[in-house]
Amino acid sequence: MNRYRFVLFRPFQLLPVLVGISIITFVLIRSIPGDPVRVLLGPRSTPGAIERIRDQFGLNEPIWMQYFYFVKNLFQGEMGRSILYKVDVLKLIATRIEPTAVLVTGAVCLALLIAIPLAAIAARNRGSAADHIIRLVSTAGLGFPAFWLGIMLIIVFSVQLDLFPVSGYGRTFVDKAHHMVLPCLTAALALSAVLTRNLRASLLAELNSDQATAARARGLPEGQVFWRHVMPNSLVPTINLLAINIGWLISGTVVLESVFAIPGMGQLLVRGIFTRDYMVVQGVAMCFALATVLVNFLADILTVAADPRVKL
Amino acid sequence: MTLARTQTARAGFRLAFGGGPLPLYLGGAILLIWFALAVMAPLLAPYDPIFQDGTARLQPPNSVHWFGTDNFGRDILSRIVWGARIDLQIALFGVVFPFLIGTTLGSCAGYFGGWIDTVLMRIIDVVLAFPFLVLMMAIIVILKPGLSSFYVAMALVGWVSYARLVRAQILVIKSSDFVLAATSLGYSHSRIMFRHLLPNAILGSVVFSMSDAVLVLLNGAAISYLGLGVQPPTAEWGIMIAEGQSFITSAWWITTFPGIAIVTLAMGFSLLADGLGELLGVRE
Amino acid sequence: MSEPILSVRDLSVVAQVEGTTHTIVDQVSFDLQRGEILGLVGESGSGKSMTSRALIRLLQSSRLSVSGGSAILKGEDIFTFDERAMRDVRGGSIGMIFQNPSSHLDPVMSIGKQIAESIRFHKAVSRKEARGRAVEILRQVGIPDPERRYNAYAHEFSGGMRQRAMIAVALACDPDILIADEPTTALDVTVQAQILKLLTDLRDTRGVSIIFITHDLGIVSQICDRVAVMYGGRIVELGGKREVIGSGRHPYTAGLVACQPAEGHPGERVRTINGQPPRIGHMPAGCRFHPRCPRVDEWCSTVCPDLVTSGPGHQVACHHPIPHTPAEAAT
Amino acid sequence: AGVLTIGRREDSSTFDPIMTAQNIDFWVFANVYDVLVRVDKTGTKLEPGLAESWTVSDDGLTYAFTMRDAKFSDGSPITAEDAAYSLTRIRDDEGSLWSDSYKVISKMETPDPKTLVLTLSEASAPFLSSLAMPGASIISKAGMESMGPEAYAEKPVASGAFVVEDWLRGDRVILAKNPEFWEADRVSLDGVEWISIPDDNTRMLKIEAGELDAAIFVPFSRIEQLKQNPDLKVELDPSTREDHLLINHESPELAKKEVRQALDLAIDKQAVVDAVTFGIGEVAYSFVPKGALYHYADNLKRPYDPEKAKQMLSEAGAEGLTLDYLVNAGDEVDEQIAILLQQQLAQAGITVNLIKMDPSQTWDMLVAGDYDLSVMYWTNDILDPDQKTTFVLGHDTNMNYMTRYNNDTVKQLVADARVEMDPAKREEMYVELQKTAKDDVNWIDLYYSPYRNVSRANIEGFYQNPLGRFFLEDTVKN
Amino acid sequence: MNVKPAPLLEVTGLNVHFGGTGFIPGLRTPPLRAVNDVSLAVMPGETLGLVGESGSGKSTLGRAILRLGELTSGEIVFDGTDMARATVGDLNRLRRQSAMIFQDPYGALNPRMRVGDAIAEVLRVHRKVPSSRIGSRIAELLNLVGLDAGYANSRPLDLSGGQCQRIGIARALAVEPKLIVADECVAALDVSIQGQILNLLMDLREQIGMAIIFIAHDLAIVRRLCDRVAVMYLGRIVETGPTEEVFTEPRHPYTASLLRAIPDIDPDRGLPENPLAGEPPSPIALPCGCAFHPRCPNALPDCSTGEPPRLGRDGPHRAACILPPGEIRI
Ligand SMILES: Nc1ncnc2c1ncn2[C@@H]1O[C@H](COP(=O)(O)OP(=O)(O)OP(=O)(O)O)[C@@H](O)[C@H]1O
Ligand SMILES: Nc1ncnc2c1ncn2[C@@H]1O[C@H](COP(=O)(O)OP(=O)(O)OP(=O)(O)O)[C@@H](O)[C@H]1O
Ligand SMILES: [Mg+2]
Ligand SMILES: [Mg+2]
Ligand code: NI
Repeated sequence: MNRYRFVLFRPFQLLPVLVGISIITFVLIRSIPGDPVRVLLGPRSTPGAIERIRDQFGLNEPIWMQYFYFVKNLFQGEMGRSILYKVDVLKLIATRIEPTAVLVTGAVCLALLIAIPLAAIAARNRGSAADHIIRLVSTAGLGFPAFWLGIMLIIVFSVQLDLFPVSGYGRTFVDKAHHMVLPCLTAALALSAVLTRNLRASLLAELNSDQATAARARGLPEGQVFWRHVMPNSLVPTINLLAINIGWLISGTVVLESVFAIPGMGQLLVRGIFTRDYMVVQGVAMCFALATVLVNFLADILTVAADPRVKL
Repeated sequence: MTLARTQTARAGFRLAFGGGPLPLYLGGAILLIWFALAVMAPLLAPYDPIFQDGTARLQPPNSVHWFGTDNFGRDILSRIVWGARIDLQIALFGVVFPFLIGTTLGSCAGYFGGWIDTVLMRIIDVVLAFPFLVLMMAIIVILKPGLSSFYVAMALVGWVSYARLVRAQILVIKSSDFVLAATSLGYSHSRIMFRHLLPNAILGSVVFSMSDAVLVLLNGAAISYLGLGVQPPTAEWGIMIAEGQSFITSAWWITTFPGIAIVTLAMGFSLLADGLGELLGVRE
Repeated sequence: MSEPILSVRDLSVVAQVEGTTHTIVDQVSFDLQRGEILGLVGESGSGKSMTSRALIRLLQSSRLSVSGGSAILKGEDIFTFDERAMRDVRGGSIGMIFQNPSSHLDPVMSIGKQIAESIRFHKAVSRKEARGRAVEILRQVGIPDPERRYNAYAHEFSGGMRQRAMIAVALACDPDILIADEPTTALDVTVQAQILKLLTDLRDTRGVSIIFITHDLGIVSQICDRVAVMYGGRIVELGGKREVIGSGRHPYTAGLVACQPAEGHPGERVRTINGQPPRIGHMPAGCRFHPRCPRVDEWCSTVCPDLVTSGPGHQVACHHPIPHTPAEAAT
Repeated sequence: AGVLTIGRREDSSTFDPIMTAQNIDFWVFANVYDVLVRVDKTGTKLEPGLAESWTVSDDGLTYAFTMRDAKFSDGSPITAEDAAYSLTRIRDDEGSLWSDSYKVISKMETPDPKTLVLTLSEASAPFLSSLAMPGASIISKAGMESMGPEAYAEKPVASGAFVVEDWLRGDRVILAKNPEFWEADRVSLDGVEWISIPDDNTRMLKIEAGELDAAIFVPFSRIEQLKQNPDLKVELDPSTREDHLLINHESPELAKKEVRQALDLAIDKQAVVDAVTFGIGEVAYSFVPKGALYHYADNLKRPYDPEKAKQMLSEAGAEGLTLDYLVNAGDEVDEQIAILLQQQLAQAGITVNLIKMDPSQTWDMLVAGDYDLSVMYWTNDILDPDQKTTFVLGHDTNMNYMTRYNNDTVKQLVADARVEMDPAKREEMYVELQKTAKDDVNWIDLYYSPYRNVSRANIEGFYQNPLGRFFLEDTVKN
Repeated sequence: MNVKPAPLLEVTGLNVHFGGTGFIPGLRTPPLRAVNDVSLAVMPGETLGLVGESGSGKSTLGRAILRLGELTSGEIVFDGTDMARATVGDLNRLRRQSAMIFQDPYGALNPRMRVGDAIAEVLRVHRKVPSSRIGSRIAELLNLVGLDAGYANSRPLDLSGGQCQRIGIARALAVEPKLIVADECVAALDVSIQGQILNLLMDLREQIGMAIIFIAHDLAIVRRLCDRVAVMYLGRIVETGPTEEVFTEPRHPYTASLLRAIPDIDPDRGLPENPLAGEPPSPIALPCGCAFHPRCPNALPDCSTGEPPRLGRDGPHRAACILPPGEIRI
């Protein structure tokens, strides 16, 4: 069990990261020119009203005091009030977190479902037409802007074929799953391109590895060699690649949620940035950071579980 | 045996050079074509890329406007050819600055270790944990939307990948015999770092930078989609797609051609990355 | 003499490098008797591993291929087998022990499972039975506490134990032939002695035949019955160990014996063979050894000598073999 | 019968009427709350809402309202006290965004549950109009006091045709018919869902796929194509939206009236209408939008004449003029206008630097006077032109809508018009104001554009009045 | 009696520990004692063989002596200065007077540098010769190791292992060292090349008179080359003495087992009857008492308790074993 010892220490290492993130967001969002209150009041704003509302949200305090209040609130389980929505940010996040989580997990699962067989075919038939096609398609798949791809998928699968709803999130479990297929697919396509390329490379290296040769020399059929000895050894780097890309994937939701009208955190964040809703940006960014960190943590655990050699 | 293995590696190296990986040539050719188009844009583009022809708005591809025109009557083909200049520049600068910053910091951290390494790794953790598109948006908004802000944001956000990559490489190479030999011969830190470590550690980053160029291009497009990209009326593919968004169902050509342009350029870069990786025996 | 269990004739392996074809293993022929240990010696790159890999038809790269020859195993030529039949040969009839056990064992599958896996593939036995046999084999190769070690991973073993595990995996299906490709080169002498003892014990108790690849003449003289000396992809001398090592007739064999550091006194210069071993693509014409040979003449550089019998069970491929006795030399 | 699903760009942010200034919220308020006085369907007249009738004293200082027999969605009666409470809140609450507009109320009395008497500190012609503003929606005093503002803003006690059944934040607002609504028999729909779909393409694709009954904010570019679709009805309802080019009068060259007039001449508004609105809009010539109260139809329409513009510029010594044009990043229409104007002004010899800025930041720069030109738009919240005129010409605290236009006669006239109670005289004053503004080129009017909505063919009466109110109580889903 | 010359290198009580991190006491990993209380001395011009099984700490010791790795404690007096507590200047002096030859001939050369450049770099950094003479000095050095001057232009990957090893030696000689640490420098080479390198080292030792610490696990080579030999087991030196004495009369059971296990080229001698049993214990959890006792054929009950026996103090031939000399047979 000693190998899982890092599980105990890791949370301590996360703390500085979270503190760093909170400080960066805090300073960053406040250094963006533009005033949330002015945005809130729109063209009809008057200096008096602006002052009054700023006071109400404590925006006239010095920045370090604001940070102090933020931290203090955090200990009381609050994240501060959204200027636009006038509720506690934590509450907003609570209603928005599920779609984003579903989108990201769905995309990852779908990407794996696409990438593993493709990489397997490509690697096992290295140099064949199938290999070249898969490599080319995955190379091209990397190059599509997500927002464009999303619309194209909607046109084909929703409008023309009427297989999936155009947008939205749905309410029952099945309904949600139905709604999330296209967005997950859009995110998964780009991700699977990365994964396929990478997994193919690992598989190729592993197929030529000594241990695979040894397995063949024991008379195991190629299929067994591949799925029992080559694949498990190649998946570890893929898990880590996935973990590294999770931040990228989460950023991607910003665009996808807007294309597919998914009521998730990405939309919340973008509106937060454009309306300078400090607390919302702060909260969502922290949340994203926490998710990234947790996913990496999970990847570490998986790596340790998958590869008995790894010690962390 | 080590010896035999080195020999085989050596043979592989030569094999790759002699036979030549196909992706390398293919990718190189695509990039070269785009580069040539960009350089010769004034000669090749049939129209002024920003000239608005009120009489020729939203024309589908035809013999006069091969790729059609947009809602201002601007010739899409000309805009794509001119856009190649900007997009190649985006791919270049969007990679060069992160590359320089990342390799410098990463190699320092890897070589010196200790607190420098610890601090840098924590910073990397923070930057990585941050949804980077958001970080970029914030930085761009602070600096005011535009290309140069995009480069700055890209540099501030993108260096971490290079730093991680180089650091990992340096850590491996640092413990190799020839570095130990260099130390035993009393070479200075800077000599070991620049003459012995970096030339060997940097390959992986060079290959990565090619595939990174693809991400940079797409980032540029996403940033344009969110409205923070280059200044209009500059012809740039990302902004062309973004502007053509509203016509995606009525005038497909406005977005499709720049879309294809991005995809081909991206493919060129990834193929080149593949080929280089194969050639130099580097895995991503 | 009884029927050999494996009879290799004119085995050649070629490699495609940069569009040209290089012969890496050139017309290698030898017999392996039941219960015999045949040593295959020669320096790095002389084609020892390639020969052994060709016998289980597992060449490392698609650029390599067997270009001719036959290998008769129990009356059938394995080069005519299809993939299915070949699988039964691998592991079933021929077990392979590799030089570097840490890279040849699956790092993420427990040792015991790897053994049980091949048992289950070659013999129709239940999971439980396979496990029982695996534990038994682990015990045989001298792994202490085999039940517990069944679930251990390769990295949890010491180098010597890893090599034993490797041997155990090769033994899983009771093969008739073991090919051991430099199984002790990575180990230290004390552990090496243990492994060599284990292999000779296996030969004695199970009657397996072993092809033992090494470049250590000391090992050869300790455990082998017969020796084949390879140089530049060809067998240059083949015979009983006493004849080959004690009175090798090929100049290369003689040189090899002479340059063992143990042969001579402290402080004395070591005898050496001049020049460098040939490299692939730069194979000299004629006898491959002629650029380094003290007995060379023009003939050597044009005509490649064949392996000819020069004594009972002793063959040598040289135009000017070293004479057996001073008397012979005089003539 | 049935539930009407409507796609829009953003989700509501709150149901507390005083906490928001956004149309997106207001348009739903009008479904959920009733007001004392309503604006009619044509957007030109006031009509009774929760106030059955009212009288105004001769000096214009005292308003007496008689409340209708109506109930909140919780079944409690709507009393004068609730009305007074609502108005007090919008005037006095700390978080109210609208207090300035209601400061004019000096006293509120409720002699009996049916009577509300308001006393103003000075006469105000637009006052009655301002009571029709969604911010002044009537909320339940008891409800607000028992639930607290936060919970009320989530699920209010409704006084209008619908009640908030559920609100999936970021996704949709689900309204159900309010059986207690005093005009409940007028309402045919069982409910309404306002669904947020930020991407224009997606929203249109969704209605084309039949997943929505209606969608608002149809992009100009799609109208022609949607009209072809027999399953859809595209509605272009007149609005009070006017797009204009702000001019910073404090920037040295632009301080000269002739230069500003030259700019106006150099801009081909019809080309803008054609390219940006696909001919759907209409060239604007007065800051009072067409169809709105006191709009002056004969106002000066400066022709497009780049040559004359050039000449005027050189006469004014402003040749080779270079101007900074602030563009709102992410706003497609803004960017399109900017690109067009850049080319047009270039023909009059004016160099325009486009500076793309994030909208919140543009706002700051406009306030700081850090610009020469910038496009903005305005839609009226109330029927009366006073609100907009004050903001644009009345030397309010916002520097005449950031233009820094400075004309004391105009300022005086705006103030006078506000207290003038005679409609005929007021009209004259407003015509005068429109003429002067045009002559001074306080800004450059670009175009008027309609509300652009689309509904499925089976939807009837999906209509928006010029102030933006949807009459969902009259909408029918077949 | 003539005065005993001062040793070139004197190591006293050297320890190198790896790991042992973790700030929560219960979960701390114990350190790996790669080199454990080692003392040795090397005279100028002397060749000391360092043998022992894999993982016994030979390389670690060799590196620590040249200050190429971290060391935990101990003294390394080189030419009168304690290098364990050296200043930057002292270290520079150490670097100028010592060199290392590595096991992997390819790994020790920067694959991106031409052979000539690699040697020139040393000459330039240490300002050994004026820059005009660098070319001729490179040729000299290459000749010294038996290579043609033309090799200066080739890259490491184009050379054979033996040639690369020669380049490595030439580069080491460029600093004109008083002490060379050769870490298994022939283990990776072909048998027929091995001899060439050994001869080269013997030639150079005679011509230049440098001291060599020769690390190997091939005892036959050590016997051929070295004046004295030190045997390591699990981080400790268990026996040291003049080579011939140690080989003919080992005083430590481990040395005896090692000698027994050397495969003999004599075809008439078969395998040793009973090779050393068992596996070496993990260097992290060393057994109590003598680290060798679990595998020792002569172990006494006392061996498994108390402090490990220390190297004897008297005479050139010393062993860390409680058995009296002569008890141990090969
Ligand atoms: N994939 C390959 N392609 C081309 N040539 C190869 C390949 N692998 C090995 N060779 C060449 O084949 C020759 C024989 O190699 P082999 O591995 O059989 O030698 P060996 O005698 O086993 O050497 P060692 O003692 O180093 O194991 C060598 O010259 C080597 O360079
Ligand atoms: N950097 C390191 N970190 C942790 N442990 C190390 C490190 N370097 C060496 N060790 C450990 O120290 C011990 C001694 O290693 P060393 O390399 O000195 O042995 P060696 O005698 O040279 O072995 P070989 O004959 O295999 O070269 C080994 O157990 C090794 O695992
Ligand atoms: Mg081999
Ligand atoms: Mg070592
Ligand atoms: Ni070897």
